[in-house]
Amino acid sequence: MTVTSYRQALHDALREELLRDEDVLLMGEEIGRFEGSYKITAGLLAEFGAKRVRDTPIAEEGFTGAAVGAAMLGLRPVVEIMTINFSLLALDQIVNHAAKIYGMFGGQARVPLVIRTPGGGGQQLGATHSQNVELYYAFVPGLKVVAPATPADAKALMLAAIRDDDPVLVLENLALYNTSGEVPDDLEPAEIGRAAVTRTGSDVTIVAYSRMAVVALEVAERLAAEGIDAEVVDLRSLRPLDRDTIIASVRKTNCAVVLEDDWLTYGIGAEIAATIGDGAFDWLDAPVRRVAMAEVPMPYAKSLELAALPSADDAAAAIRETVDAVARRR
Amino acid sequence: MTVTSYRQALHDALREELLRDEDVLLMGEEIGRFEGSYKITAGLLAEFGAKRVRDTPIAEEGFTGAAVGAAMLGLRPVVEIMTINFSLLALDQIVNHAAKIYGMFGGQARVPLVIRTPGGGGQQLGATHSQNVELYYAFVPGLKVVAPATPADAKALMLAAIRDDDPVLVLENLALYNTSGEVPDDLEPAEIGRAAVTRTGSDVTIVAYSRMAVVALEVAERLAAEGIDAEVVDLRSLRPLDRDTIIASVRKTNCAVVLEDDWLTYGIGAEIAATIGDGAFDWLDAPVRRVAMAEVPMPYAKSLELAALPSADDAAAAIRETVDAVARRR
Amino acid sequence: MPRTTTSRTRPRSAPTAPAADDAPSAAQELAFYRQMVFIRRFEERAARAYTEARIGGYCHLNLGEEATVTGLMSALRAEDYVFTNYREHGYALARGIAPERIMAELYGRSDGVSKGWGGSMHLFDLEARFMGGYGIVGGQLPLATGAALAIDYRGGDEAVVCLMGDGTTNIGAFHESLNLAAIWKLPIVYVIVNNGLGMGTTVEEASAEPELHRRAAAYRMASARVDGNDPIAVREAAATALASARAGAPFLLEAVSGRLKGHSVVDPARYRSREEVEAARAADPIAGYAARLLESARLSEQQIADAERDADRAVAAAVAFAEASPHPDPETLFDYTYATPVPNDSRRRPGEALFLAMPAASTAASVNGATA
Amino acid sequence: MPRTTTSRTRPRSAPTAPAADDAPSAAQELAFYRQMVFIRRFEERAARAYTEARIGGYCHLNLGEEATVTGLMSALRAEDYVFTNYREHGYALARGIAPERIMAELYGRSDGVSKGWGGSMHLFDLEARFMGGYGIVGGQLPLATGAALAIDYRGGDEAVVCLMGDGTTNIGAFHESLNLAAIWKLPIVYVIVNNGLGMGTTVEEASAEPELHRRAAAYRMASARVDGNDPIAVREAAATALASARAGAPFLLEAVSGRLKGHSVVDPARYRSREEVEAARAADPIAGYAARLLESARLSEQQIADAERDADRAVAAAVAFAEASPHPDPETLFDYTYATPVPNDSRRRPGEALFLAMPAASTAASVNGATA
Ligand SMILES: Cc1ncc(C[n+]2csc(CCOP(=O)(O)OP(=O)(O)O)c2C)c(N)n1
Ligand SMILES: Cc1ncc(C[n+]2csc(CCOP(=O)(O)OP(=O)(O)O)c2C)c(N)n1
Ligand SMILES: [Mg+2]
Ligand SMILES: [Mg+2]
Repeated sequence: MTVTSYRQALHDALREELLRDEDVLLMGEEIGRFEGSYKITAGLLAEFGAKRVRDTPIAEEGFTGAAVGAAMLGLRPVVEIMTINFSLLALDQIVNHAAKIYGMFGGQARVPLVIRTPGGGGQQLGATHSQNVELYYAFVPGLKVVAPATPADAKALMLAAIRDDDPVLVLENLALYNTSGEVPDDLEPAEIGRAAVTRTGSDVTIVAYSRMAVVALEVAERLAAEGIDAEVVDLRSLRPLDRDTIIASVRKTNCAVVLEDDWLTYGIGAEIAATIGDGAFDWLDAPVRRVAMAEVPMPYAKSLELAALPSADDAAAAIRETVDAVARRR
Repeated sequence: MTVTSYRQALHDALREELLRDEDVLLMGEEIGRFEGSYKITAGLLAEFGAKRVRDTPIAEEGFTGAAVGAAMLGLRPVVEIMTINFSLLALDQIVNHAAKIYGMFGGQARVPLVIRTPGGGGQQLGATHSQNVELYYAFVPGLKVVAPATPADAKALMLAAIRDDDPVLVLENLALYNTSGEVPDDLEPAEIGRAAVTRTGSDVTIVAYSRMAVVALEVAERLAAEGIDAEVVDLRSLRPLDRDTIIASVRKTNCAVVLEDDWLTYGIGAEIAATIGDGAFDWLDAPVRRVAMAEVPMPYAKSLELAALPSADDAAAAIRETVDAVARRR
Repeated sequence: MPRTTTSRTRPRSAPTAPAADDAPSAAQELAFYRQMVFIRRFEERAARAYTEARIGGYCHLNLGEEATVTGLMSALRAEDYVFTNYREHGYALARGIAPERIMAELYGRSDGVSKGWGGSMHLFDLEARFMGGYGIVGGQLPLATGAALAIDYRGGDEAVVCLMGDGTTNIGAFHESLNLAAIWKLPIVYVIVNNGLGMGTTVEEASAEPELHRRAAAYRMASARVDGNDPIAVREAAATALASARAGAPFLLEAVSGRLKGHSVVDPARYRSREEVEAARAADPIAGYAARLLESARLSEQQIADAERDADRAVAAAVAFAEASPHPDPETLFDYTYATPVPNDSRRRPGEALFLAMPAASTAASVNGATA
Repeated sequence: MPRTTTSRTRPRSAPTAPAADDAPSAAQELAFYRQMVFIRRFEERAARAYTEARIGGYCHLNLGEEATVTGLMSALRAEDYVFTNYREHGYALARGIAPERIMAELYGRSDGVSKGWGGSMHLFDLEARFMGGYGIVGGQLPLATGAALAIDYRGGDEAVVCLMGDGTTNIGAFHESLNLAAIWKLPIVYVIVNNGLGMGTTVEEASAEPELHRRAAAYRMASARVDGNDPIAVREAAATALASARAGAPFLLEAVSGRLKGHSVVDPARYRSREEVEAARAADPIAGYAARLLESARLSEQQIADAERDADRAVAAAVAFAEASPHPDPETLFDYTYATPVPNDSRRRPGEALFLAMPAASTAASVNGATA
């Protein structure tokens, strides 16, 4: 076990895979000489050279698509898209091509591609640079989408993503890069498609992913002091979605709150709430609450940004109200 | 009242607005000399000239963005994107620009833009040409998204969209273009943001939009013969979403089935089901069923396409099972 | 995955296609002619099958482009890769894929090259290194560029040929791809099959530089324009372009021909004037080539008749095969979502419930049906 | 919306900016110098405020580009439109927007040009026809092209100036936009502010044609390259370009200058060699311009001192104004989602329930809070 930052864990996974497999290469804007906008790739150009750590022009559609094509010939490119906001420019190559090529040609061509990209608001980056649009990928059959919340998961899921023969989008998070946690030294790749119960509890299930899965644990600790024993489910994989783990938890706790950083209406939490309302219908003692971003383009001013983003306080209040609602109904 | 096709209703709305307001212009690929891939704009180039009915190169991002810019200066461009699949190439201009410009600059610039585009599978067009990705727009604050199911709504919502000062995406549907219905001669623009109860009933609520709202009515008629009295809610607007109308219906019928042509997980129906599970929690007597496309890239072969697409039979079966589930729980 | 090219030093593989300077022999000319006729007949038969509703979706034909198709494909080596758009039947045929399997794909049958999953727009065959027809205009350009990157990465000496229509030169992916190929010196030839039209929009209306090959200048890329109605000229130009690409200088080649029919089978092309249609017909590459060969006695009437008869027979056999091939089994619907099986993959059919109704036990039911 | 330009016949409006052939007067030269100094001081002060955490988000400065900014903006008429990227403080200042309101925007205050909603990357002022800084690389190009389309549609004789960085010429929107402008003959000048770098990537690494103005050839568009360190040369080149654009021939202008600091305030630019940094400093446009003017006695030491003092005072006033300006009220959070009010617009705060808890009646509660 070593205490490592989320940033370092990602870096370590990339470096280990570059060492392990010559078919792995990194591509993206400013990942080489600049060492990455968020420094995940620091030092890798110097160590592996420009063939394997490839700076690209500003051309998200072009270089992401080129990575898809290279993957079709058996390379294992890991593309960095600087933030998920810019991935919209590459959406056609990801959704209409990477996700479709295996099925559309009857299983002849595999696309062992990884797209790494951070989401996250809260940095005063304004409307176009603060979006959480993982939904756009989680919605699409043919893609796999993972969203690690901890350094250990960041590394284990990145290893799995690189070794997977399908296109995998790894959702990182600006606000998590500097967080730390224990990472086993001999960490194995994770299994994509599995959620994890990161805290067991009996009173309420909190479902979250990425940054909000960290907030969920904080809030659960805080509420424990008030006598509310929360279970936390960290989704880890948005596609496939591990419904069994969510439902098993809610059938035990009888109520649930979903925390998410994206917009509420049609957001990731909608599927979670719908899933719970269906699979735990006869167990549910209160409506599933969703704590999510206000439905506005993210404003720059701190006062407005704070008002728009879901906070730990918002989460705690929603959980208390849900536990109360259960009590009133029993 | 005149019986008109959905295609003709759209055409009539465009023509009337071109006549009414000199600031209205149409832009898109092949809308002029070719008269539109689906012939919505037939005859309009001849009548209004190339200045107002403007053929564009194949450059979805460029011409959609140009329409946004023209709208910022007060024109009212109506852009045709040939099918919603190709809109992914323009997503950055729609989501990062059209939707953000009003808010990001503190309300200084309006974007009175309309994007018309058909969704819909079932035409054996294969994985990249059969998607229903309205979710990508319905998710985004700053956009309005309407999805007419009938010729009258197609016309009334198109009129409203063109006169609205915000960017509005009008979701058309390949399978609806040849359907017909009554259109009042003096039709007024519809109010965007309102659902409609298109059939009243007491046993179950069917929620749907676009093509599936038509299927919903057919299925409701069929089930009426079996003694199941279904109420049908046609959403008409995906953003804003008229939750009140959905909830009022389900509080009356105590159960609901959602029909949608897109993929189930994270699809539009997830929000509908989550909304019902929340707002009608104490009224609901069975889980909300969702009838949706299988989660695969759409195959070309007819046998597979039929297996992947939700059918009226699927819908009828799900409704029957839901009504049964209510009976078992009562 | 094609892994025959993983050698990391540039192997000088034996050329399997004519080198750039080969003069065409009579046998080659005849073979070219026969191939052009065969593509013509195949496409005409496909059009018929479409109007008979045996083929669905969209169906775009190479009618009028047969010389370009034949000349281009003849310049490739077996180990080269081809990426193209949805107007690709001819390329697949010329690349040597069995016509039966192509026709079966158009019919959406399980013996089709893409097992019925792709249809007319999405032919694919790994063995032939035919890396796909693509339906999104411009979508194949980044992919092909990436394939060339993979070749370069591994030090192979294969090349990639990436086909596109004239209208495709106006889309962003064209610009981004050519720039990438040029800065990275990739072994790729981009070929603009200029048939004068997008759907109904002309090159002059759509492109501010209508001499499309000149757009290569924006990337300091070598380029050329060739008469797409002359298969020999096309082959030579392609050979030059390929040699350049293999030497690390990507190339933009424009082949100018015509489109004899509508954009797709359903398009009556009313937007074209009678003169335009006449002009296209007058430039018919097959008639023209036949006339030139006949004139210099390098082709006989008998050979023409033989070519037509053989083409008809082969096409008829392809249709018979396609008609006999089974429709894909709906049970296979979930077979091609993922290459690496993954837990919790959804295998729910449209009408199926996500969860079992009123489960008896309080443990979670398996919710996604069988997992992969 | 700016509706002063709705006249549908081309009005010959009086020029409000110097015509192309005006030789610069001493007064103009002094004004240029003073503006360049002012921009420099404003940017340096912004950097300080950023490191003091008074400004948040990303903050990109025009340090090293002051001559380009000044020369370009001086060539515009008041009714022309400007679209640019996130590196735009200088342009906004030179366009005449009050520095107070710009600094207040950087501070995220309610008196900012964008009411605190935009920040450094998203300055906007309708009166100045400053149509926005945009943070998505290339995003402004289609928008600016569309603005030019609107002008042309209405027969106005305004022009649009669309700024971009060198790195932006590699993205698809560049290609699509220039092609549209050229086929539609729109009144627009695209200006590449070539500071030699994307973030840390050089022009030569990113662009296969590093003489970026030459990319205009792909659209048969006129183009030129100008020394971006010489404000007079920039103004003249811009005037020529604008005249061309107004006459229906869009133009691509490249102004070559340098970047004195990192990509944004937080970037220490360690990837630059000492020599590169020295070279950029040696080419400092302000020092260079001052030296030239001093040499020919068109500028005095006193005038330099005055310029610096006045700039410092104006910047200090801007900071004072910004600091005094109120933070936007969280109550205004839902004020700018839509321009046309719409029923059922969500006005839910993050922690708020969608529905009232356990409503008493069986009628639907109002679910979205107050509707617009
Ligand atoms: C991104 C995108 N936009 C629009 C279309 C619709 N479309 C299909 S083919 C075509 C014309 C293409 O013209 P060209 O590139 O010249 O190829 P050709 O069909 O002439 O071979 C269009 C607009 C599409 N498939 N993809
Ligand atoms: C589409 C997109 N990709 C990447 C980025 C991140 N990014 C911001 S500025 C920049 C470099 C731009 O370089 P250039 O166009 O030369 O402008 P400069 O900053 O030098 O003025 C990059 C890559 C972005 N904002 N948008
Ligand atoms: Mg063409
Ligand atoms: Mg730059």
